[in-house]
Amino acid sequence: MKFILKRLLTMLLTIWVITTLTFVIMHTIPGDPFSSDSDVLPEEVLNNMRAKFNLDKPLPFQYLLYLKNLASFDLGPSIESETRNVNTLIAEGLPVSALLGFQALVIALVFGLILGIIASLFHNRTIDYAAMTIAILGISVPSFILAPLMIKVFAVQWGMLPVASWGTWKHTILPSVALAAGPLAIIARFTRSSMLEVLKQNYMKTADAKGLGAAGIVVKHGIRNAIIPVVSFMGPLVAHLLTGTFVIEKIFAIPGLGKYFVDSIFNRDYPVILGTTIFFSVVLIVTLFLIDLSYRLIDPRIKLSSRGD
Amino acid sequence: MTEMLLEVENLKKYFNVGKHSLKAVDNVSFSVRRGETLGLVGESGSGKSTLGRTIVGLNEATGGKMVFEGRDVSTLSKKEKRKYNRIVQMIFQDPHASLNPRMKVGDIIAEGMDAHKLASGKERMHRIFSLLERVGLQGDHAKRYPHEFSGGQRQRIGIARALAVEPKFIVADEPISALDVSIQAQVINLMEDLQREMGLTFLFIAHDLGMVKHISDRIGVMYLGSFMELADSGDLFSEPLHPYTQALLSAIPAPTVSREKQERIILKGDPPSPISPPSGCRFRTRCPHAMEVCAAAVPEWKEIRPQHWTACHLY
Amino acid sequence: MLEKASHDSLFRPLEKGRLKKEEIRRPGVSQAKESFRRVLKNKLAVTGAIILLLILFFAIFGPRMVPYSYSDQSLASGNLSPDGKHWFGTDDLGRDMWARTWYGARISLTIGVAAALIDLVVGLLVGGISGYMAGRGKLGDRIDNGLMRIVEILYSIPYLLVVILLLVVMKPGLWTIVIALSITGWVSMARVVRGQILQIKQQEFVAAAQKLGTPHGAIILKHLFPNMLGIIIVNLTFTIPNAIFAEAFLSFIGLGVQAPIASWGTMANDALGVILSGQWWRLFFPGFMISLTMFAFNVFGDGLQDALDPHQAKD
Amino acid sequence: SGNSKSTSTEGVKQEITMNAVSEPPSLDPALATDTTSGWILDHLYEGLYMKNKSGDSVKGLAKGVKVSKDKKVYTFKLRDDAKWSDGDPVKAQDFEYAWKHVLDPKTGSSFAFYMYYIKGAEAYNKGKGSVEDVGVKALDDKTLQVELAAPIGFIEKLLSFWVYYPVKKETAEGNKNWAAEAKDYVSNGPYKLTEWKHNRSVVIEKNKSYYGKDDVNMEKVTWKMVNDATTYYQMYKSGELDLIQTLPSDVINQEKDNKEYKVTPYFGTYMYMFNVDKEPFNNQKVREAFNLAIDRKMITDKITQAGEKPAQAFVPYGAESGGKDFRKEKEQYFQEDVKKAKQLIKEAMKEEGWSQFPETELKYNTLDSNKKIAEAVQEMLKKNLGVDVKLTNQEWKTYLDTTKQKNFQMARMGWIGIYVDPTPILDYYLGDSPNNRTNWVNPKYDKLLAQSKTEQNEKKRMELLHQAENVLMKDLPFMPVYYYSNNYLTSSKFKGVVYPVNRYPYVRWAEKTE
Amino acid sequence: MAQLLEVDQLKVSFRSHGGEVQAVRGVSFNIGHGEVLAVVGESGCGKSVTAQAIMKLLPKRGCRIKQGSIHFDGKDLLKLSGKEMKQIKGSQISMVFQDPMTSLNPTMKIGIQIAEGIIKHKGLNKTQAKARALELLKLAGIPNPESRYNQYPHELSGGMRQRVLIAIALACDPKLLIADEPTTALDVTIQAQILDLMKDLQHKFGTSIMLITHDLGVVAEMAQNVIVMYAGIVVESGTVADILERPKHPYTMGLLNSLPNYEEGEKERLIPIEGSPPDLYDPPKGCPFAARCEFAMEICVGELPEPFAVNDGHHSRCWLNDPRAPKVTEFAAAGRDES
Ligand SMILES: Nc1ncnc2c1ncn2[C@@H]1O[C@H](COP(=O)(O)OP(=O)(O)OP(=O)(O)O)[C@@H](O)[C@H]1O
Ligand SMILES: Nc1ncnc2c1ncn2[C@@H]1O[C@H](COP(=O)(O)OP(=O)(O)OP(=O)(O)O)[C@@H](O)[C@H]1O
Ligand SMILES: [Mg+2]
Ligand SMILES: [Mg+2]
Repeated sequence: MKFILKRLLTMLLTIWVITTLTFVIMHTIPGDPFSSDSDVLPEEVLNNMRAKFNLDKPLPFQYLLYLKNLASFDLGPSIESETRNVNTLIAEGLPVSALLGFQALVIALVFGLILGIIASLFHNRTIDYAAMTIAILGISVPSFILAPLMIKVFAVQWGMLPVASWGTWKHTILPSVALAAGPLAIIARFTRSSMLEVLKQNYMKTADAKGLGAAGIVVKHGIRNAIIPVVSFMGPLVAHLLTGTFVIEKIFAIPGLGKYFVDSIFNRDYPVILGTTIFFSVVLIVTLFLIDLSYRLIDPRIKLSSRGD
Repeated sequence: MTEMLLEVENLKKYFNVGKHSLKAVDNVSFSVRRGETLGLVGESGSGKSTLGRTIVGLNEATGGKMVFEGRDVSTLSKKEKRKYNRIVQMIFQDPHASLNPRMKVGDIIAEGMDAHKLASGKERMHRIFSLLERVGLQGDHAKRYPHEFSGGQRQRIGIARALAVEPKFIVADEPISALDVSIQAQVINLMEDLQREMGLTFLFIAHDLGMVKHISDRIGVMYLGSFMELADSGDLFSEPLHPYTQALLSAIPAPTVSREKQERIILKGDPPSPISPPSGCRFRTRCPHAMEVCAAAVPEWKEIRPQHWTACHLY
Repeated sequence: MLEKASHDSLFRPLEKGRLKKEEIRRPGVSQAKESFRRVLKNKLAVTGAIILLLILFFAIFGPRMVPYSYSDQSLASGNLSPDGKHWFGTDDLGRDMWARTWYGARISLTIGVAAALIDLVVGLLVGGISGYMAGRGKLGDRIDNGLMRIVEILYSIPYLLVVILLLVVMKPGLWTIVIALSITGWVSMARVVRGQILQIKQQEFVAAAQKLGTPHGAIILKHLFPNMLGIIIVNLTFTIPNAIFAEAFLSFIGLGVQAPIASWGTMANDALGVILSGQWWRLFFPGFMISLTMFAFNVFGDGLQDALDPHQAKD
Repeated sequence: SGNSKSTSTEGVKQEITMNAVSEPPSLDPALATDTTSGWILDHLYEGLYMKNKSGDSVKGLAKGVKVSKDKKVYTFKLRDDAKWSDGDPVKAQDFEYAWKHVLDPKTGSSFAFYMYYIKGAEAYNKGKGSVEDVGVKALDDKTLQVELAAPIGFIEKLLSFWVYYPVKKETAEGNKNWAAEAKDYVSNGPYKLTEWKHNRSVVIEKNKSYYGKDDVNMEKVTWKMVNDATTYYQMYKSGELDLIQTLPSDVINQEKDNKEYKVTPYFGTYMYMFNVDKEPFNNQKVREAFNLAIDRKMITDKITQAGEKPAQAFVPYGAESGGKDFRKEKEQYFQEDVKKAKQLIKEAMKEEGWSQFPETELKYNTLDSNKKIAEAVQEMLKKNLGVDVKLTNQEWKTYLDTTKQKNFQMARMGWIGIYVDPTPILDYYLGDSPNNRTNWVNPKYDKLLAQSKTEQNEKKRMELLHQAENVLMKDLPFMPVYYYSNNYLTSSKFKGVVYPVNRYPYVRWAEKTE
Repeated sequence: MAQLLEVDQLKVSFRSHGGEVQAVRGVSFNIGHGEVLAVVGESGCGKSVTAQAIMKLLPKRGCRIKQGSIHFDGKDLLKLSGKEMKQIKGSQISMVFQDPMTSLNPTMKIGIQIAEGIIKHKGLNKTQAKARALELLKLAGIPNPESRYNQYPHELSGGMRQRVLIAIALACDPKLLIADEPTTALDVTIQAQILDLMKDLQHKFGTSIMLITHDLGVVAEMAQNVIVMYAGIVVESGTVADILERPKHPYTMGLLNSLPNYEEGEKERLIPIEGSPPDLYDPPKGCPFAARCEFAMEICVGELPEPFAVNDGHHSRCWLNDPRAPKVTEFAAAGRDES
C-alpha cells in the first residue's frame, strides 16, 4: 500500500516535471498560435483572440492557471479547433488510436514471436535467413513507404480493402498491418537472439527429456525465458501505439489521437500540446511501471527494489 | 590477536516466500579458529549455503552478529568493509556457472587483483602465472576460456581466483561435489597445502562425509537452519552425540562390496518445513529418542564435553 | 612392484615425464586474433562485411564515377529511367541518381554510425547502470529510479518541440543532427539493456565478481554486456535505419542537411510520390540502399555474435 | 430557376464525396477563418447576397435594398420565405446578433476586421466603443439596417462572405457550443448539417426548408478529411472520392490530359522577398539581376506543372475591372535575360566594391514544392550568374518568426488576395504593412496606394494601382516567380460543378449522371 | 534374457571452433531388465554425452553421432522418428540431469515442471497430475511438498533442486532410468532415501537404472555391474565386486586409491591421480591414460588395446593384461614409486 502510494507520488512528480518543461520549451520556441494570422490582423483583434485563451496574461500566471485546471483534469480548450476542448479531443481520438494500436500490437507480438522463434529453431538455415530477411525489410522499409504501397496494391489494384478512412473493421486492416510491420520485425529479431541463448540452456534439455512436443517446449519453457528483451522494448512501443501514430493516421485518414501530437506543435496550439503530452506521459509511465512489475512475473529471480527478498 | 578468526552470534537469515518468512538460518552461533578448517555438513536445505553466503556478504543477514578478528562486521567503515570483503572469499559450488564464459582465465584470476589494485603490469602477469602453477595448472592456460577446461580444472581456477586477493578466510561451498574422486583428491590436497603454506582458514561445506572428515579439524552439523552439533572431527565421527548426527553417519555408503554393512538409522517422517519449524527441538519430529521436553523447550547449545557442543535434551 | 620382464621392447616402461600430464592440446591464440579468425570464418559476418565495404567504397568513389555532380540539374531531362548514361536514372529535377545515391550514402552512413555510437555510449551506460543498480540497496534503487524517471521525462516531452528548440539555438548540419539524435535515440537501448541486466545479473559469476570487489562499472562492462551481446547488436542494427529516417524528419524541421545535398532518408522521402507515378528508381535506389545497409549490418551482427560466443559450435 | 433534369440523372442518387483535407476548425461563421470551413459554410448558409454560377454576387436572403444618398446607410428587406433548417423563419435580428457577435471582443474572431466597414464596428471590436454604436440594427423581423463608416464599392461581394452570414439567435444564445456538433446545428442555406464525425467526415443534405430548394441538385454532400495527398489521390482512383484538389505533384504529369483534370487560377503570387538592408540585396542591380537570371517557365513547366503562370509582375491574373484584366493590361515588367543579368551583377560588384559576391542564403519554409523550386533557382543562379546561394529551410511557424525578425537575405513567400482585386495584393509591400519584411519603403508607392483607396472612379483607381506597381517593379524588393493555380480531379460522372476563383468548388448545381 | 538397452560402438563428436571434439569414442555396454549399471569415470570422459545420446538429447547442430547403435527394448533408437521418440522419452526412458542448478527452468514453478510430463504421458488432468507430483516430491524427500510446489527453482537449495529433477524422472514409472549423478548435492540421509527409492523401483517394477556417479560408495550400494570410462572409451567393465575389489586397470585403481579412508584415525594425504585427462579435441592414438599412468609402457603410447577379458564378464582395456606385459603381482600393494 505504502509502496503504491510512493510510486504514485513519484509519478505525479514526474508528470509535473514533464508539464513544466514542456510549458517552458513550448513558450520558448518561436511563433505562437496566431502567428500565421498576425500578418493580416490588426493588433487589437489579435489581442482579443489572445485574451480569449488567457495568452495575454503573464506566463507564470498562465502556468499556475494551467496547473490549477489540470488538478481538476481540465486540459483546456483547443485553440485550433475553437469550439472543442482537449478533453474531448482525447476522448474522441483515443478509442480509435487505442483500437488500432492494440491490433497492431497483437499482430506484431504474435507474428514477431513466431517469426523469431522459427528463425531461432532453424538457426543459420534457409528458414532462418528467410525470416530474418522479412524482418530486416520490416525494419528498413518505414511505414510511410509501406503504407502507400499496400494501399496501391491491396486497395487500388486488387480492390480488396478500402483505401483509407475509418468506419468498418475493413478500414483497420491495412493501417494495423502497416503499424505493426516495424515492431514485428524488431520483436522477431529480439526473440530470435534471446531464443538462441535459451535454446542452449540445460533446462530445455530437461523439458525435451520429458517427451513434450517441440511446440510445447518452446512455448512453455522457451518464450518466457526469452521474452524479457521483447517486453523491455514494448514499454515505449505500447505507449506509442495506444496513443496513436501521426504517420499512419495521416496516411490512412484515421481520426485518432496521433495527429494532435504533431499538428498541435506545428500550430503552436498550446493547450493541445500540453494536454497530449501529459496524456502520453501518463500512459507511458503507467506502461513502464506495469512492465517493471511484469519482469518479476516473468522471471521470479529478478529483484527490482531492495525491499525484502 | 584473538584465537578466534570469526565469531558468529545468533545469525539469522530469513527469506520472504509469499507471505511467509522462511528461516533458512536461524539463530546460529559458532566460531572459527584461525588456521583451522571447519567442516559443515547437514541435511540438504538446512541452510549451509545460505550461512556461507551470509558470512561472505553475498546475502544480507536478517539478524545477529558476526565478529571478524575482534571487530563487529556491521560496524566496519566503508574501507574496512572493503577489506573484509577481500580477505573473506568464497569458492563456489558450481565451477561452471561461477566463471564468466566470455572471459579468459587469466582475467578471471586477475579480477580481484585488479579490483583491489594489488598488482599491475608485469607483476600482475607474474602473479597470474604463479597462482596458476600454485593450483597445478600451467601459466599459458591464462589465455584460454573456461569452457576449455574440465570440471576439476575449473574448480582450481575458482580457487586461484579466490587466492589472488590474499584472503584469510575462505568459504568453500561444496567445492568438490561436481568432481570425480581422483580430482576431488587433487582439490583437497591443494586446499590442504594452501592452508599449511598460507595460514588460510576454511569453512568447508560438503556432503561427502569422508572428505569432510579428512579435511576438517572440526565439523558442524546443521539441521533445518540450526546447528545440532559441533566437535573435533575425530570426536564427531567416533562419538556422535546428537541423534541427527548419528543418523547421518550411519547413512554413509562404503565403497566396498564385501565388507559388512553397518546398521543404518532410518529417520522416520518427513523433514519439517523451515517456514514453520517444529516447536522446541527442530529435530524432534524425526528423532528416535524424542521426549516430551523436546517439544516444549528449545534445547540449549552447550558444551557437553570439551570442545564438543550439541543442542539436545538427551545431555 | 612390476616385474621387469620386458622381452618385448614395446612393453618397456616409459621414462618419467615423457608425456605431459596437464596438457591442453588445443592451440591457444590471443583473443583478438582468435576473434578475428572466427569472424573471418563466419560466412554471415564476412558477407555482411563485404557488403558494408562495398557500400563504403561506392560512398567514397561512386560520385566520382559519373560526370555529374549530385546537384547538377537538367530540368529538361528529369525522371529518366536508368540507362547507360544515368545508371540509376534521374530525379524530377534531372539530377543523376547514381551521384545522389552515393553522395547520400556519406550522410546516411555517418548518421547511422553516429546513432549507433550514441546507442552504445548513452544507451548502454544508462541501461547498464540502471539495471545493475536496481535492487542494490537504497542508493541503488534511487539511482535506478532516478535514471528511469529521466528516461520517462525525456521521452515524454514532445520530441518535435525539442527539435524546434534546437532549430532556434543551433545551425543546421551533421553535428546538430547528432545532438538531436542523442536526445532520445538511446531510450530503447537503455530500456532493453536494463531489462537484460536485471535478468543476467542473477548469475553466479556476477556474485563471484562482486565478491572479489570488482567495481560495479567493471562488472557491467566485463561481465554483463558481453553476455548480452546478441540483444545489443540487434538493438544497434535497428537504430541505424531509424536514425537514417530521423534525419529526413529533422531536415523537414530545418535541422537536417540542406538541399541540394541528398541523404537516403530525404531522397526516399521526396520520392514517395513515385508510388503513384511509377518512376520506381527514385524511391528504389535510396530505399534499397537503406535496406541493404541494414541487411549487411544485421548479417554482420549475427555473424559477429556467433563468432564472439566462445561456446558456439561452428557450422 | 428550374433546372430541367436530364433523363440520365434519373434514378441516380445525387450524392458527391469530396475531400476537405482536414477537419474544419470551426463551422461557426463567426470563428471560421480558413478556406475549408468556408467551403462547407458556403454550402450551409446564405447571406444577404450570394454567388451565382458565374461567380457574381447576387441577392440572396435580401429581396430588396434601399441605399441612402450618401451611400452609407443600407436598408435590407429579407425574403419572407427565408427559413432556418429547423423551419423557423430567418429574422433580421439573427443578422444583427451574428454580426455583433463577430465584433464582440470576447468572441476573439479573427475575421472581425472584415466588418470594420460598418460604423462603430472597429471601435467596438478594439474595445474602444460600445455595442450600441455599431451600425447594425434590425428594424423589424424582416428589415435590417446597416450603416457604413464610409461608402464602399464592393458591398455585394463583401456581404456574400461567410462572416456576414446570419446565425440563429435562439440557438446560439442557448448553447455556446452550438456549432460544435451536428445535432445542435442550424443553418439557413441550401444544405443542412446532418453528420459531423470529427476528423472523419462532414455530411450535409439538402435543406428542405430552404426557399430555393428546387434550384439545388445535389442531395447529399460528404466531405472526408484525408490529409495525405498520396492517399486522397488513391481514394479518388478507387472511387472513394469524387472530387479532389491539389494533386500530388508527381501525378500531375500523368493526369494533365485527363478530361477529369481541371486547373483554375488562384489569385496569388509565389515569390522570393529580398531584404534590401542586407548585402547583397541592398543593391537594386543585384535584385534585378536575380530577377532576370531565372527561367520561370522552366519552373512552372517542369516543377510545379499544375498550370501556374510565370510571374514577371506582382498582381496575378484575374482582377477584372470594367471587363479588363488588370494583369493583361501590362503582362510583364521585364524579360528574363541572362546576359543582362550578368552585366548587372558586374556593375553592382563595382558599385559596392565587392571583390567577390557576398555570401547569400535563400530561406524557405519546409514543403516539397518549395524545396524543389529553391533547388532549381539555386542551380539557375549558379549556372547563369555564377552565384552560389545556400539553401536553408525551416518549419512554418519558426520561419514566420525568423522572417518577421527580418533575419534573412532572400526568403520565399506566397501571397494570396483576400478578394480578387489588385489592392490586397499590392498592400503587401506598403511601408507600414506587417507583411512587408523587406525593409523596403517607398513613400511614392504608399501614396499611390492611399490615393487609390479613396478614388471612386474605377478606371482612375486602376490607373493609380498600375502606377504603384510600376514603382514596385522598378525597385524590385522581391522576385516574383509564378501566379498560383488550383488543380482538381472531378469524376466524369459529375456535371455542373462550379469552380469559383479563390474559393473551393461549389456543388449545389452539380449533378451526377451515372 | 534379452537386454533392455544395448549400446554398441557409440561414437559422438562435437564440432567446435577448434575442430572436432571426440567426446565418445566407441562405447559399448548393455543393461539388462531390472539391472543397475553404474558408470564411473573422470570428469569430462563422456558419461553425460553417452547418456544424452541414448535419450537423443544432444544438440542437433554441432553434434553428430558418428557411429554405433542404441537398441532399447528391441528398437533402434537412432532410427526412430522424432515423434516416436517423444513417446519413449519421459515415459519409458527418463533421465535425472546432472546439474541441478541449471537443469530446471528458472521461470516455472517446480510443481508444474513435474506435473507437465505426467499430463503428457499419463493423460491425467491437472488436479490429478498435481496430486501425483506432490506424491513424487514427498517420495523424493522434499518436506512440505504443498508449499514447495509453487516455488521457483532459485528458492530451493541445491539438494532440493536435485530432488525435483529426480521427481521429474520418476514421474512416469520408466523402464529405464538414466540417473546422471543424482545424489551429488544431497546429504547422506537423503541420499540413502533416494537410493532406497530407486531400489524399490527396481524391485517393484523391474526398472533398469543407468547410474552415473562419482561416489564409489553409491556404486557399491546400488549397482550390479560397473563400467569405468576414461577419455571417451570404456576402460574397464565388470561386476561391482570385480571393479571395486579386483580392478584391472590402472585408472580404476587410481580412483580407488584417491578415496579418503575415514575409518582411520590420523590424517593422511590423499593420493590423487596426478595430471588431467587428454583433450578430446585431439585424443592420443594410444591409451589415453598413458600420460598419467604409473605403469605406462612404450606400447601404451602407440596403440590402444582392445578390451582384455580378465574374467567372465570382467574386461579391462589395458596392456598390462597382455601376456607380454610385465606381471603385476600385487595391485593393492602397488604403492607409488618414490614421489
Ligand atoms: N532466494 C531464496 N528464496 C527463498 N528461499 C530460499 C532462497 N535461497 C534459499 N532458500 C531456502 O533456504 C533454505 C536453505 O537453503 P540452502 O541453499 O542454504 O541449503 P543448503 O543447506 O545449502 O542445502 P543443499 O545442501 O541442498 O545445498 C532452503 O529451504 C531454501 O529453500
Ligand atoms: N555441447 C558441447 N560442445 C562441445 N563439447 C562438448 C559439449 N558437450 C560436452 N562436450 C565435451 O564432451 C566431453 C564429454 O563431456 P561429458 O559431459 O559427457 O562428461 P562427463 O563424463 O559427464 O563429465 P562430468 O563427470 O564432469 O559430468 C567433454 O570433454 C566436453 O568438453
Ligand atoms: Mg547448498
Ligand atoms: Mg556429466
